[in-house]
Amino acid sequence: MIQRKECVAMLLAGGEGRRLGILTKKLAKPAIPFGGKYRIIDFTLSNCTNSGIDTVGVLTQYQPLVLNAHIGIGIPWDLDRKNGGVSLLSPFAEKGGGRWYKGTANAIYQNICFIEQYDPEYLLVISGDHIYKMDYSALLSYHKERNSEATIAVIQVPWEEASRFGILSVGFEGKIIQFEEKPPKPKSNLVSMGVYMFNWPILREYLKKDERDKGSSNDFGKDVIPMMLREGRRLFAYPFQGYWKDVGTIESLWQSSMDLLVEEPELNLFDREWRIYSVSPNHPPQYLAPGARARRSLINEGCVIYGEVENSILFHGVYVGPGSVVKDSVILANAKIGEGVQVEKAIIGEETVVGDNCRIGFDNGGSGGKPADITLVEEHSLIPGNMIIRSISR
Amino acid sequence: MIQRKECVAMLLAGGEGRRLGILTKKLAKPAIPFGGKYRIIDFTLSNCTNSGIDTVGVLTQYQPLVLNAHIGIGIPWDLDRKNGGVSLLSPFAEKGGGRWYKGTANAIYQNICFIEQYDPEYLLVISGDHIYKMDYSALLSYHKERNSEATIAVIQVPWEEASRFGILSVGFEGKIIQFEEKPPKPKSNLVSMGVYMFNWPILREYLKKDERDKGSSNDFGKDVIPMMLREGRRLFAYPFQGYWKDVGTIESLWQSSMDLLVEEPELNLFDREWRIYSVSPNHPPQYLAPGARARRSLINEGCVIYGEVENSILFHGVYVGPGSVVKDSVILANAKIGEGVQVEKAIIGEETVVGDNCRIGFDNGGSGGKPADITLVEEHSLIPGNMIIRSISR
Amino acid sequence: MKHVMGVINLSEKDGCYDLQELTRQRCIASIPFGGRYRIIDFVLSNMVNSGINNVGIFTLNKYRSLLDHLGSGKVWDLHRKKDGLFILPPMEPCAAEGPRGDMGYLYEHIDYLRNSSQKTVVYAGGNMIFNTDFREAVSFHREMQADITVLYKDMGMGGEDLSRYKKVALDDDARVVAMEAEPGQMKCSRIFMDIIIVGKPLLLDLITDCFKGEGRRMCSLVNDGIVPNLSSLKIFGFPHRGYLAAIDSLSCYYRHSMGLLQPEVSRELFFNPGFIYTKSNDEPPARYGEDALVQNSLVANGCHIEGEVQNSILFRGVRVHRGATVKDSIVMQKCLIEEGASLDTVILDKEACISRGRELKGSRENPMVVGKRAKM
Amino acid sequence: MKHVMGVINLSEKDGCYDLQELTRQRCIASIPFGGRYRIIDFVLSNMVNSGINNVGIFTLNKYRSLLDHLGSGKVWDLHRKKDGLFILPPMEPCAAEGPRGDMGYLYEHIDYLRNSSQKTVVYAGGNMIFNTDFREAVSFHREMQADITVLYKDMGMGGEDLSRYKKVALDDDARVVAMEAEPGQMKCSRIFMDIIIVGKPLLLDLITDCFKGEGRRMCSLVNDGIVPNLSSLKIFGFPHRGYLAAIDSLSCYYRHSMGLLQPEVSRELFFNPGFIYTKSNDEPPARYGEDALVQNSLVANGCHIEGEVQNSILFRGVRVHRGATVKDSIVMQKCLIEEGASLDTVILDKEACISRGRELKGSRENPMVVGKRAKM
Repeated sequence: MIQRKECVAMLLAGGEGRRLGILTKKLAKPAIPFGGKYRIIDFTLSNCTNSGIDTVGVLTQYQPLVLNAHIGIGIPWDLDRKNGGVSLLSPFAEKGGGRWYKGTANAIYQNICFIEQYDPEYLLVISGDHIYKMDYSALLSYHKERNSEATIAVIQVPWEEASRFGILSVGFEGKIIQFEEKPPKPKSNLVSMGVYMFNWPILREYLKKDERDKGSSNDFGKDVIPMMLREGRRLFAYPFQGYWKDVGTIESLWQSSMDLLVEEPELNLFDREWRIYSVSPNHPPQYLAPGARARRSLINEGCVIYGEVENSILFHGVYVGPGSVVKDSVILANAKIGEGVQVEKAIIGEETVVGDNCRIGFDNGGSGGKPADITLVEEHSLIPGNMIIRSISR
Repeated sequence: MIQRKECVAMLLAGGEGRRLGILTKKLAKPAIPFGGKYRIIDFTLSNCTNSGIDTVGVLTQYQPLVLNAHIGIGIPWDLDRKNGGVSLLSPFAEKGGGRWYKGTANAIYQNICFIEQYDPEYLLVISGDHIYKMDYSALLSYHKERNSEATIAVIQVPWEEASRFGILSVGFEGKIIQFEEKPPKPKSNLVSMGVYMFNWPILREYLKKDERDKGSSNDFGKDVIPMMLREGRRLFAYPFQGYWKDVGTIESLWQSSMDLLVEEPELNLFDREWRIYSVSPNHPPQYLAPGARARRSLINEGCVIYGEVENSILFHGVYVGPGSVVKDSVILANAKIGEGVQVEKAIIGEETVVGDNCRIGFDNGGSGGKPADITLVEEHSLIPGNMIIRSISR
Repeated sequence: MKHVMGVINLSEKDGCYDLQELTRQRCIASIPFGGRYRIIDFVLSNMVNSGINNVGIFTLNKYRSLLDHLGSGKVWDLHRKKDGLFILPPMEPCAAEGPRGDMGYLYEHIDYLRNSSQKTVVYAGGNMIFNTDFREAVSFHREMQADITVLYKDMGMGGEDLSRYKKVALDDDARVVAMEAEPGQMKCSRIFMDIIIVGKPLLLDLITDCFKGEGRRMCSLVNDGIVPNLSSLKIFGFPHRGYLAAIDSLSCYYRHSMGLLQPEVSRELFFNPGFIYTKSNDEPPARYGEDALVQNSLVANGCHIEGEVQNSILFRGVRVHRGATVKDSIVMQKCLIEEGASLDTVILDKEACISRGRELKGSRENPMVVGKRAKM
Repeated sequence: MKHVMGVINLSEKDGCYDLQELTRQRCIASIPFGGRYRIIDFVLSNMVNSGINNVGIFTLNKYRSLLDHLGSGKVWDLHRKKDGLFILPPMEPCAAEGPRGDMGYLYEHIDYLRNSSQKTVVYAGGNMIFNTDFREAVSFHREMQADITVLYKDMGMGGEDLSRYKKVALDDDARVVAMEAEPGQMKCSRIFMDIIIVGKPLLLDLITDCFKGEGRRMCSLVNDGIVPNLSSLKIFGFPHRGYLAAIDSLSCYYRHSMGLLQPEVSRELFFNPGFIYTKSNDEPPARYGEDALVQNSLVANGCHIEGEVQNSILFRGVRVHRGATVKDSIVMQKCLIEEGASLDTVILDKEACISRGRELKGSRENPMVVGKRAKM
């Protein structure tokens, strides 16, 4: 007795995120911690909830354990529902054997039966890799108003970055004329955000067609969207303004973190009308001791600070000992920084213990020249006292 | 912040159930409907809840859609928890590629990380294919009292059936001396029910060892238990008395159904101290019209009966038209039996519509000789009026 | 409908109704009905089926069994972090002072109303049984740019005695031109369903205005908020075309229950347009014995019937032994009818037990009621 | 612990406590404490952490904010079908007759107790703040084959004034030999924690015995159930060795709050032996501005601090503007301290707003309280 849903979301959370190095050794990219409290996937899941989309299939296949434990039955996002809610979808076997997900389109194709249970009119396809706040219900209204068959959310990026993305050429009223995946010489700087709204019955036919094409890589950007364009379908671009980030590298992860610390951050986490939900670690309030100092920083619950924290982000349960200075850094949950430690421009992994008087990261800042690298200390490390640790240039 | 659990259950729900024919075309065996209201897996899930085990991993890989939709987030079994609850575990990929579950032991092996999250002392391994009511907490007490390292629940079966099962030879105080999987000439009629209680740290080592053995089929009965016995581990048999059924064929499914209709059924569904939970279809009470007759039957909510129902089981929302007679049959959910129809010794699939004046199943009952076959009518069929349908002998 | 919230106010007139024994330990909204439901299930399921995610239930008295029934709201998918189900009991029920009347209870929890993000309110009482999708009425409300939309049902003439209901009169544009403050005055077949649709700002104004003056304690939404404003506000009427049962007396409870034995009536009430949700008790299918004879009856799961049942409603888990007969009766959850006992036009409250050979008989106008857990 | 249920009775002495403004719209159990919790979170989390799955909360007055806080019980994993969280308000709070006193409220819902499957009850009041695993006390209760085990805390001599607490005296075998019906008589440092462990059959007997006589209305578990039975029943005492704060006055609320600024105290209370759960408000991490100076303070998520905060507790979502100073104060959820405002030994209730330049000052014995949503 499953209820019909107007719009179902499929969230692609399979990303391996190879360029994120040791951060993704045990994590899928959507599970990477961000902003002192969140994992990257929290943004898209919260977008769904805040947009009134209450049926979300999360497609995982790579290292899903942390992601599965994080999402659980969907309580933080109010997605623990009797009808709909969040479903974790891994590949499965049928008569004739099982298959892993190939491209993005194939991942949806393999879950046609899941989607059909809800008999939706519209299918929203999103990726769990991106950080942004978007009202998908506005996207849906736009899609309906234009009588669109597929609508792609787009954003303008600096020209020099454009070739990393899918590039759109757009005509009258936002109609899409051309779509090129990662062209060496982009014709526009309007790029696809990987957010697609489809008329489900139409998409379903294209997925089946694409699946029959042995030469296809079964990818939305490379195969399905171009095929729909070739066949003259009504595709529109939905212009998005605001913060949007594909955190693909350690540098961009660090930079996006620092972006949160400016006076008026572009990504406002304090907006009560569009909360970002996450699992609550259930820690007590943070404690700043006499003599502690915290400036230009985001600090999560359960932290205990005796030293100084400047321009940094501390996840829950971090301890910073007396006389220590943490600067321009991101400290992940439950890390313990001993006494007299200096941390600068570093990312310290979960549960890592840094011994007294260590110096972590570039300590030569402000001397001009090439910007310093980011020092990454793996999770669960145990760093003895009096060590100096710097990143190796990548 | 996952809480520690004393005992975690892993429920193997991957069974294809080939001998159940068209019933398992779109269903895993644990998803097969039984008893007018349940699916087979409801019995083991309810056993877990009733035994106080609140952390259950359900291992699926074959046709999990119906099973996943049925289990959902575990609401009917009170397994929608923040900590623990029910988790649907399909195979997943790690760095180095993904794997399907091979044997039963391999399925557990692949989910070691899931189990370790709860740091349990004991692991209960059960199968979703069996119908029985067992208090696993009594099994656990027995296991602890004997200082056992692995305890296998056993039941006595008729000698002629014994060779279909794993056979145990038992010594003093229930200590297991020998275990043989499906021996052609069984030495005892004490068979394994496929219910195992393990000391988790010990099992974990054996799973790893078994995995390294290239020649192993990675099965508990064939490989892991014999290896533990060979190495002199303390294994005990836990004697179970009561109803236990492995519903492997259409005949045994039909027979177990009929077993529920005798005066004092061995499997008591009316026991308020050990309820079997299932998804509620939320239908109104059943309605028996003037002129209707129901005898020796189990009828679920939402049924509307104008005709006669005798010695039969009707799932929810079944309609039986005026002048129709349903006898010795199982009618699955929302099937519609028209007017003047005769149904005898048949299983009618979900949503199937039987036209007026049809005759379904063996209508020559009681004439002596070989017992009649069971007629199976597939789900979602549309049978025009005035047809005669009988089973083809299998 | 994410901009619409539901308010169910159980506080207005509980005292005026006469459900006798059935309300000794429960409020009307909590009375069992239709073999497995409670009266509140209907309005609550209607709201949920209409896409309303935020429902506040204003309770007054005897709502313990209601709380138990509603639980965490999971059955209605209202166990939410944001929005969901809110139970709003009176702040200090025993204080001598403080606002009273249905508006008074709203006033006490005006913060809840104010803080809810929705802009429109579907406001309903707790004793009406019906199945509707409020989306239609809400669209009507918006299209008409109404200040208030009142839901009514045209009961037709010549049937039921309508003198106990408040009636509404409309002009040709569906605008409400008259409405009864006290029932029994107007001659008209359109009765007020105790349901209105109203913008939240207006509702808040009506509530606060009501308690502005010194010493005002008692305020009724209809009498103080709607009736005096018929000309100053745009108040429209919207018809409900389906089944309606307003439960306000024992005989009417009995009559409406028996009405469900017409399959077309129960089909409409239970399925159209939406399903009615209720707490599931995880009972097995009903079991019919060798000699069972059940006709023209509704039977819930968990029943075990070996005797004879005619024109009756059996709630969950009822046991009818061999040789017992149940006729024209309503038998609530887990009652036990022993061998040879006989019921005729009787209402058994939950877990009553009728001993061997005992014979009970009531009349249609005055069905006999046996109290909860009574043993006779 | 599946054989143990929890009962939290908020009904006994609410009237005797003096929390002034803080209890104007809420019961004591619902007072915010420790930067993000409410007082009830402690006893409730203790029960859940001890493996108790069935908790009944007997409420009396002003429990709307408590209901809101508890929600569906999901935070404590108590949103269950079977067992879980039960709220039990008085049946007819305004009736002139009917049982009263803490035992009276139990009596009204005796069916809930009777129908619960558990055999042992952990019974607690609602104003004690502590962190314990009840499993120890329950094992003790079983080993001693006690009829009743009372939990006490040895407060030591010479510290706090203990005259307001009921005290217990034990013999060498931990048997309770004396217990105060009214506080202030015995000279002894062991105070009763308002928590007992008792077999359910005995509890049911004590309750029903209490209301057997004609006209008995008022019954107290301690005074009528325990004190008179010290010799006839086996009543033992079990010590709580950890932190304990009993909140019964404003100055004690203030003092205990400030006590949390010692990290070893708050560590013990919040983490040992179990976590304390509370409703999550999904606030982002706290944000510190360029000129923020925060020392010896507890700061909850969602705060945005640009001014100076010393020796204070800031609940969630507090905004402290540039140039504002907060000293020795407790600032509850979503308060706003504008530029240049200054607080010294003040308790701001939720959503209060202190305007630009305003200066407020109280004293340790008599901290100034600013009411909920006040604008000063």
